[in-house]
Amino acid sequence: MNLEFTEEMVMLQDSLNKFVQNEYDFETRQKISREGIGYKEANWQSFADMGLLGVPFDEQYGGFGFGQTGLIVVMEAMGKGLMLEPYLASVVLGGQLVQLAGSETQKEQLLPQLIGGELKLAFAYVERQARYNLSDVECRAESKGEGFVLNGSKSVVFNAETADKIIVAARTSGDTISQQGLSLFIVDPTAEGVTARHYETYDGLRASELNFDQVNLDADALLGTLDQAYPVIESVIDSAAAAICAEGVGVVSQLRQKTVEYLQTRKQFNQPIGNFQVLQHRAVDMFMAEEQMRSLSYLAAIKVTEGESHERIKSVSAAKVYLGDARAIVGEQAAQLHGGIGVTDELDVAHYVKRLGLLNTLFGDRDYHLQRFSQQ
Amino acid sequence: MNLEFTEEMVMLQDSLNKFVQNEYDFETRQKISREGIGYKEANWQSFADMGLLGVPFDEQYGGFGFGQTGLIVVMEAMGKGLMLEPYLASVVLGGQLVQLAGSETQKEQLLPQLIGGELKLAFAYVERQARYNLSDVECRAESKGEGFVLNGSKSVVFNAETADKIIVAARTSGDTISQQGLSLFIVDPTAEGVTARHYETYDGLRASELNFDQVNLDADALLGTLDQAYPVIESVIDSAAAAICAEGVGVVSQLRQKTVEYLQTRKQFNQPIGNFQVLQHRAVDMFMAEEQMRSLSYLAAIKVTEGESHERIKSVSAAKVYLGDARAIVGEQAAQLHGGIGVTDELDVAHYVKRLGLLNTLFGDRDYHLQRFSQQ
Amino acid sequence: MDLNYSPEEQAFQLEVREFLQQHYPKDIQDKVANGIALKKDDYVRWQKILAKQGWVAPGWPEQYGGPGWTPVQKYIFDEECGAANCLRTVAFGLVMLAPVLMKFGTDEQLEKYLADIYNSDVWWCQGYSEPNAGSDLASLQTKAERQGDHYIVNGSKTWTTHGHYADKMFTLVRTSQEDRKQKGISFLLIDMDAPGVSTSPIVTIDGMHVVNQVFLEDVKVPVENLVGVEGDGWTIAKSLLMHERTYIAQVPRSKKQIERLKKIASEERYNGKPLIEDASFKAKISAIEIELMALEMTNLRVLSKISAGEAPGAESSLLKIKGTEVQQAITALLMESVGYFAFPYNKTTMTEGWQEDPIGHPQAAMLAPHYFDWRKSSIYGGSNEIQKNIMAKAVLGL
Amino acid sequence: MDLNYSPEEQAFQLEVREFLQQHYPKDIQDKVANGIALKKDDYVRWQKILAKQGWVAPGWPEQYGGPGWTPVQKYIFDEECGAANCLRTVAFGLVMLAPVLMKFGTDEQLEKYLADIYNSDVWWCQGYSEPNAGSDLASLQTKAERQGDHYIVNGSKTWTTHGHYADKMFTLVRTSQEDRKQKGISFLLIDMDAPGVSTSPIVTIDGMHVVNQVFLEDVKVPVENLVGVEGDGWTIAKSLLMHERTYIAQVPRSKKQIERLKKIASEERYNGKPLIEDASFKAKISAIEIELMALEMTNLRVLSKISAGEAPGAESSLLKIKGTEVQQAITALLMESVGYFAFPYNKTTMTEGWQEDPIGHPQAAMLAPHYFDWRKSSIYGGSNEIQKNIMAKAVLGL
Repeated sequence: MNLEFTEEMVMLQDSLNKFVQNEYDFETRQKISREGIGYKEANWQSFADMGLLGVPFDEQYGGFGFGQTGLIVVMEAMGKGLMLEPYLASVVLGGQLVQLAGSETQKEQLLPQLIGGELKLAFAYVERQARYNLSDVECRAESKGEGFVLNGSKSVVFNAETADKIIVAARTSGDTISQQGLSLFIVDPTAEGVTARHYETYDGLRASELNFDQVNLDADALLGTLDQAYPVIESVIDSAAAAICAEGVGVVSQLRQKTVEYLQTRKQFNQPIGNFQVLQHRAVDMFMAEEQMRSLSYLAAIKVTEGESHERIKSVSAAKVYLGDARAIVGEQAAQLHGGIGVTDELDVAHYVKRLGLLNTLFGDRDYHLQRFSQQ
Repeated sequence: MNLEFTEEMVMLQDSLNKFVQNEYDFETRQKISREGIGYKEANWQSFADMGLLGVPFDEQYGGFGFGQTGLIVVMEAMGKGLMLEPYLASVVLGGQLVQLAGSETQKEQLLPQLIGGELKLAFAYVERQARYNLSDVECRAESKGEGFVLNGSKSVVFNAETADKIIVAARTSGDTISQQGLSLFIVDPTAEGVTARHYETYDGLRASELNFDQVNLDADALLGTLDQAYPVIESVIDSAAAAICAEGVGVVSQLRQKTVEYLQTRKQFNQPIGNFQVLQHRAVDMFMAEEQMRSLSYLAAIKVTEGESHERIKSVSAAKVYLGDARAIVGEQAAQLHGGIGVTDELDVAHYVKRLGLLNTLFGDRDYHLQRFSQQ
Repeated sequence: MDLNYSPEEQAFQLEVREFLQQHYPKDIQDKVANGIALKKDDYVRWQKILAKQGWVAPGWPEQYGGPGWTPVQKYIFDEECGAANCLRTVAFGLVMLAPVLMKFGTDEQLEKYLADIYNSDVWWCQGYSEPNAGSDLASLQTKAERQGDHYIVNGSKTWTTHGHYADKMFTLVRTSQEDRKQKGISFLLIDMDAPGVSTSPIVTIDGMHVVNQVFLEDVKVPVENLVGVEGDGWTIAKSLLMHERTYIAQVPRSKKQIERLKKIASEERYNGKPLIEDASFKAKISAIEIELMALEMTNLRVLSKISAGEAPGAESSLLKIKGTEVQQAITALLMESVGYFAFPYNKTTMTEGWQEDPIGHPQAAMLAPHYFDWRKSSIYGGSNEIQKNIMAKAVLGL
Repeated sequence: MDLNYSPEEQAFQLEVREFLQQHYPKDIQDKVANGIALKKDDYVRWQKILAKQGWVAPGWPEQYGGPGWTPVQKYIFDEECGAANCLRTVAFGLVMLAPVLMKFGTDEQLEKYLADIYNSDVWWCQGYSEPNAGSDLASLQTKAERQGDHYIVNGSKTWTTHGHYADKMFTLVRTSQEDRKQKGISFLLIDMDAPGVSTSPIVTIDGMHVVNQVFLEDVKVPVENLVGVEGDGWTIAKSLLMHERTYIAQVPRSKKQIERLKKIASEERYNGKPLIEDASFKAKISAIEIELMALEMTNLRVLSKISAGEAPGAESSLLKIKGTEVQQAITALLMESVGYFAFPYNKTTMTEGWQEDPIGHPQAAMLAPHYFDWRKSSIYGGSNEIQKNIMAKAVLGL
């Protein structure tokens, strides 16, 4: 038993922390978020150069083979820097779907490009009526000749605007809400019949509504086994949920640290407000939530890597539930303890608070995961 | 609109407060609770003399006709004094069942005796498997000649040991859990086939397990309409639930007051511990819970008196939910803020905490009432 | 105990309801219902309608144009306004400054300011907080130095709501450096267009501009703009906090928001059914409803005491804390109700005239900004921590 | 990151498991599983079995008879003991006093006391708290005055667990009245049968007698019973708090209690179905399980640091707070699980040999007393408020 990071993980962590420090100060981050595509293409190339884009992938495709542990190191840094690059969409979701479900040909074709930074992916799985139910899919792909024709809509697809390929979950058989009958397709966003509406999210990330109107797909657009995509989707979403829990740890640790610093320096009634016991205990609650959150984030990473699906689901949902608690204990309290300044656009605190809010919702909120945990 | 008590209510309140002060100091209370029947017969006679036993009943039977408002005044005092007399069992439950369901003959026969202190009632409605579901009744009464024969068991019947008559909810038709087919019977506890096991509850009240084995009942043992008892039961239990919420207000106000006094006088680190901001805010939380609890207790009383069943259910369940919150915010914190002394048998605080625990469970706990509220 | 209104009160309720139906502008009602940002003109328009009816200043004594309502009538008015999604009148002139002038002002000041406040012809803002004086308001540093018949004011005020709309500002300024910091504070009225006054917008977490920083640089203020005597500013400001305590809980508004939440939750779907049928989501709504029921009843108990002639105590702190807790909890559930569709952010969705198709539920676009923005409610007006300090001392004697 | 045990650790786990299966007395196991009050003899019997095996003092250095386990082995032992419903060894002698003697005691003291502690032949209790020194332990007033080669001790100690069982008590006493109250405190060993020592039972909220008040009236204590030097008592007591920090969370015990809770909830019925199928009740269990999973993992992270040679920090406060919160939440849900059947109270149901039919669920009788009794866990060992003060200072620098 050993819960320390390996030396190579610590190195990865160090270089990421340096990157955040040098390239991702808050001013720069705000500037990036207001620009056209909402992130900096040069940063993406730096990611590729640092090998970040290959962190979870097998070495045979040019990856580092660091698996989920590597992902949590990257994602914690993403959280600390409130970074905007499409790592979650392209690497964690897109890339891992290819790695898990793809044919050898698809993997050889896509992963090296992705790792090199030349190819970006996005994953379209949310639908208007579905809320957090991954199998509530109305978007349909029907056989047509050797290929398929795709009809329907997808919502809140992160970074679809800049993706070269979009992986779409569609129903190929079965009733709505049935886990049976789902399939994955690799769709070219420039194909005829694909229309998109791009927008900014409240924490500065980018997403899109997509519509597919009689979109023709070749036979090799199918990713994985026809009708059998559900376990793959669930597994990759769990990996991504564990990854954003690590991102949450990064956010939470920043909020805790910034709040403690504020308590130490802000003076009212002729003393640092950190002298007030109520605020001290509030800060301790934040610290404890951070530590517990970190623990569950590690546990989820371990179980995503090696656990059976039952254990994976329990630990991922546990971490997600705690992330929901952290939204209140750390996020809301960070704003409260900063007073007025904590709810202004100019201070980074507000933006960490918003990111934490988004992470709570993403891949299912606290309630959803508490119920999912209960049902195991 | 007027939420002040009438003059006669204030008088009733004053005389009850005096009674608690003079006759029910904590030492006396503890002595009473350890004696044989767990309360003082002389007190019951004082209650009769003060007119307390007639508070909710119509004047034509010798009552005061104060209704639910009168009950909350009495019950708040019961809570303040941690009183042990069977007011809830005999007057609030038993007497009100008779008043609501009884024939004119039954009312004329029973209520004046009850109000005079010569007759005590108890209500047997809980069953082993039922938890808080009032219609989950397996105890059966079958027609036999002009009368009935009763078989089955009842659990946690308060003050059955000292009751002269026990009102029993039994199934006369319908499936278990069906609201249809319930009836009420007046049973003589000394009748053949009635056996009992009496015990103390953790807060010093008395209750019993009852068993009915082929107990013969006359036709006039039936209280109210055959098969149609459910609405009566629900309505009287709601009245009783509102009453114990008022009792809870009494308990909570004592706990808050005693805790604040302790914070003012207990010294640690060379100062009253009430100087510590965390404890101050905890005391404020107790105060706010007390005020909100009192508000909902009044609202429930008003709606039990004049509301439609939908409004009655909502307001009673709301008050019961808040009582559950008060268990944590006031009860558990009162113990915590008193430190070690708060969890000793010798200090009254522990006993208020226990009573609050019992009141939370009685007639359904927080969860039960939150769901019941939700379903309205 | 009786929750029913008297026949006279019922008649009054009906009168208010009918008036609102006939006279409250539909376009403003739609904005409030949909969480669209309000402009100065919306307020002015509605306040002028109310002024014409004689209802714009329920708290004013009749001699100054108040309607002479009982506490219950005021409550009914507030409730009906909430139910009709009315714009709340802006408090600075009508509710905050006017009573101060009535109590501490000179006849000349009353003459000069009151009618314009009543008719919303002059717009006021409040200059209390400073960058280094938030919870500890008394440590404010903006200086007013007497020079002949003027004060020369230097310093800066912050969190000034509607500062960019305002014609005038009532401020607390330091007129002397005594040992007790409360002592040297005075209450001064400043023209926003006086030379040396400038404002700078503060953009809040929701991306909107409502509050401002106000800079005061060698601003010349005539001594007749002093309210009360020099050094009495703290007393005046404190007296102001005693006003309108039963409306602080904002119960009618929260009831309306719960209605809205239930409507959205019945329109959103989850597992093929309306979200509101999800037991866990329902229970969360219920928990808030129960807290709000308690709060409403506590509010009514205070009102009942006032009606009976008792002076209200420190209940306003309780009403403020519980009121904001409920408000915040509702905004959180509102955001939660639309799930992923709280994500899209477009500032223009919150402003008048936005016509695009909504993404997800038609009301979704404002829910996240409102949730985040509403964090402020437990901070402003004396943070909830400060309110608890007050209660610990005033109510519990700790 | 790896949660798996090494092959050696797995072998050790198996060894412990088998030992417990063979040697842990079934009657004691039943008592622990059913929440029956434990007697001194139960502890002595089990501790002597462990002593014989060489496992009674996992924290002791090998030179004094410790087993020489790694931190992970200690953790495994603790986990297996929890899973087997083992009695926890009584800490006073083995875990608290012994390390103090090893660090601060004379050779004569080690010679005199250590073997009896190891073999549970002499029973110790702790004399720290006093009626007026609880959270503020350093304000203790029990006086020890030097007279020749004795101290004369006067005062009183309280919350003395097992005081009525104990042969000896280690105490903190005041040996001088310096200005800093921590300074004049010394660490003294007192015979419980010395003239002038008397105990008086304190009955707790559950009706049971475990703790005591101890009165000390002109008790003559030989100076050789002083541990360390005079005035060093506070330092010694503080060093003691650093021991055994990873076991403070009591994770194995809580896991066992959740198992028990689930079992009871699957046996109780509600609306004709097992209670555990009620979504709301289930969700409440889940929320505690999740907190416990986090706590276990935090515990392991601390352990992993210790194994890697790092000195542990102030985590013990976190483990104590979260540990007791989980424990208390479980007792609350256990009580809740049996509904009305938590009401019957009969002290004898909690003592050995009770044979009557249960009322309601067979385990119901102990659940309310345990819930109420467990309130103490957030009070003792430094209240959770004190723990937060410690963390605010030590970890956050506030």
